[in-house]
Amino acid sequence: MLHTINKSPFERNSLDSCLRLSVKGSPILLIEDGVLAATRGTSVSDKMATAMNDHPMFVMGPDLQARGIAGDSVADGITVIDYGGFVDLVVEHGTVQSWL
Amino acid sequence: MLHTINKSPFERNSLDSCLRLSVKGSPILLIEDGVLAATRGTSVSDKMATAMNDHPMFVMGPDLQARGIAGDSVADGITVIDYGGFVDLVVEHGTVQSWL
Amino acid sequence: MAETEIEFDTAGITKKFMYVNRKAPYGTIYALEVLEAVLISAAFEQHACIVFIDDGVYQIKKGQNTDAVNMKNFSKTYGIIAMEKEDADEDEDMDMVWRIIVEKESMEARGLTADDFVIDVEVIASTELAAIMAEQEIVISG
Amino acid sequence: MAETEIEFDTAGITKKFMYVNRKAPYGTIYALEVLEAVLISAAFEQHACIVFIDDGVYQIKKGQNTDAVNMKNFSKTYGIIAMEKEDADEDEDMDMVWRIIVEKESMEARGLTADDFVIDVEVIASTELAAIMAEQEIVISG
Amino acid sequence: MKFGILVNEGPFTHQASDSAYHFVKAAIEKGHQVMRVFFYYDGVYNANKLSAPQSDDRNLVKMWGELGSEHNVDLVVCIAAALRRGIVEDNLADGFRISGLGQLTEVGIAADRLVVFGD
Amino acid sequence: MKFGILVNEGPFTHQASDSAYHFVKAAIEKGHQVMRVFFYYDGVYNANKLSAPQSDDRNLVKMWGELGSEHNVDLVVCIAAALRRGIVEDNLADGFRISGLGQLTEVGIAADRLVVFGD
Repeated sequence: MLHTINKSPFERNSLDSCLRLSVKGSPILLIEDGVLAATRGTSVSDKMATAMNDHPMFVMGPDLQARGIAGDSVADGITVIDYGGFVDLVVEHGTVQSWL
Repeated sequence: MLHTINKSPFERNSLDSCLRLSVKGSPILLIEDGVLAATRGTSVSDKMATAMNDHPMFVMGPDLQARGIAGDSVADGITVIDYGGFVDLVVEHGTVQSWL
Repeated sequence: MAETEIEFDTAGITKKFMYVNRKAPYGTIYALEVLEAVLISAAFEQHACIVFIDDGVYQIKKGQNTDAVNMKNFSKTYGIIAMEKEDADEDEDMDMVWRIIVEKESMEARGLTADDFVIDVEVIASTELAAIMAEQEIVISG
Repeated sequence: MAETEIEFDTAGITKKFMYVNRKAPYGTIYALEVLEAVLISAAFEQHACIVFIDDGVYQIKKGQNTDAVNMKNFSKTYGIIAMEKEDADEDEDMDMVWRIIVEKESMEARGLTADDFVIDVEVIASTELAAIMAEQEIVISG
Repeated sequence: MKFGILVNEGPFTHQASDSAYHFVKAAIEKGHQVMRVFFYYDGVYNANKLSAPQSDDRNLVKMWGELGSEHNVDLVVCIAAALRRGIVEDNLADGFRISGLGQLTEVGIAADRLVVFGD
Repeated sequence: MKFGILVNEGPFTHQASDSAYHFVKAAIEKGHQVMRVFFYYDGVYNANKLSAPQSDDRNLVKMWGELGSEHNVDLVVCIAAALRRGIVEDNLADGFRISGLGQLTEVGIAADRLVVFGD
């Protein structure tokens, strides 16, 4: 199962709920305002680092670019992908759970 | 200045931002999903109790009723009002800051 | 001009659908429209897990009275879902499993108990619910 | 049928308007449409405090490139606001004070500094910003 | 006292328009004047006359139009927000008019209070 | 692989419809089939043919219609959600059709994957 999060971790509880309700090993993809969780040096960086012990973490490059977040601001261990990469993740991991 | 909060304190950061950016003594009115902050015995009850040391706290009765929250579930010290009471608060306290 | 109706062949296929409700009722309409989606899936005889997480648990809170906000009170409709579940449970010819689940942590954080709900639910802890979620084939969230 | 245009008398009145931006850009359109409201208020020669709080600070982040999401990049429009502010600052005949403010706590929680923004801003701590907010006559949030 | 109102959301997905409606009604009942309700962002959808809610649900488009006519409340739909969203004279409900964003600033200046309802 | 898509929000206020569009486009480019995009909740506003975005902005209503026609993607607007919001045959954009909510369940069953985009 692939989990997608499209909300800012500073504004909403989507990331928390996803982490509480996803099994170990299932990948998480940050899209739209959800990409704000991917930058290094923020108040949610520690939470993200812990999450990445249990979950492969991906982030949408086009959404990072729109928000002016340079590639070198993205925390280590997070894979930047594009829409094609999103499609591949869905194909590979089966059911998608969108944390709306 | 009257502050209104229309978002659930469990889902969003509106209550936190309001508390950080409102001067002592300014009243806070909980409306719509914001009324969920008013019930006793929740994970935000302590935060609300602290907030009420600095802010008169009001809650929209019609929104409580819609969500099935009985009057006796509302924490002590919060005043339940209706739309007319909302109007009176706006008249009395001047500018309204809606924490959307 | 109305376009031609298109139909896909779904005969004999039963999938595991999960409906995830995470939003409070009335502040937004999502609760009502997810409910309509759940009801329609019964006609297709699909498996359904209806789960209430986070503020979604308020959707099935007892005692909702929308007179003063003048909005449609849809909490009674959950009774229809409970009936659909009973039908699915009782009819041995029908391969259709329905579950209505509340996440324990979300319920407790809001000071609620299973007695507060308009329908019978399974109260399940997050780790177990995560495992159930991972088995689903379709997850619809609103 | 178009209705008659209605106008209110606003001659000679200058009020303190505050525009509160708390949402990230692009995920929702609020940032863009608040910006349009700020620009129009300049024509009325009103005081304006444009404040960026919470995820609103990302609205003025440098380096926004929307080519791949194919949405309108409106971050350059903030330059027009900065110009309006300069006009207000320089014209002594005009009683119009404009301020562009970022809340310090919000900026720091997101690992940003004043150098990260497309326009010059005042970085102000929450307690002081609360006092400024309390003096406003109109607060528009989107 | 004179009120101005800003509605940022449409008539179904969020409660904002409902809350604004009840606020305006209560203000009028208390003898206040509501000079103008300005519909911005998705709020412009409140003026879509083709809206047909279920028979057991409220019809905010109609309710706003009637409240406006009965109590002389100026219901203004922002032209820029409306064009984007496909609200034009052809599908504009009775009681509403389409005008510029300046009308929001104007009511902010002219009214004693501006109250914002949104998401 | 066969995809179904659910879009829960309109073409301006949230990015959901944009993300869904780019996902569908990328899936088709990779040789997958997108059987149906189902527009629910405020998503029905994506089919409002009167939408006229600014000339320097994208026009998702038109983009969806063209993508649907070119690649044989069934674009279905939920009739119940559409009626409430005033989307009817008269203002339905080219390439879309209005049908029942059962079409969402149906594509969930028929497709290999259903991906939801919303708020």
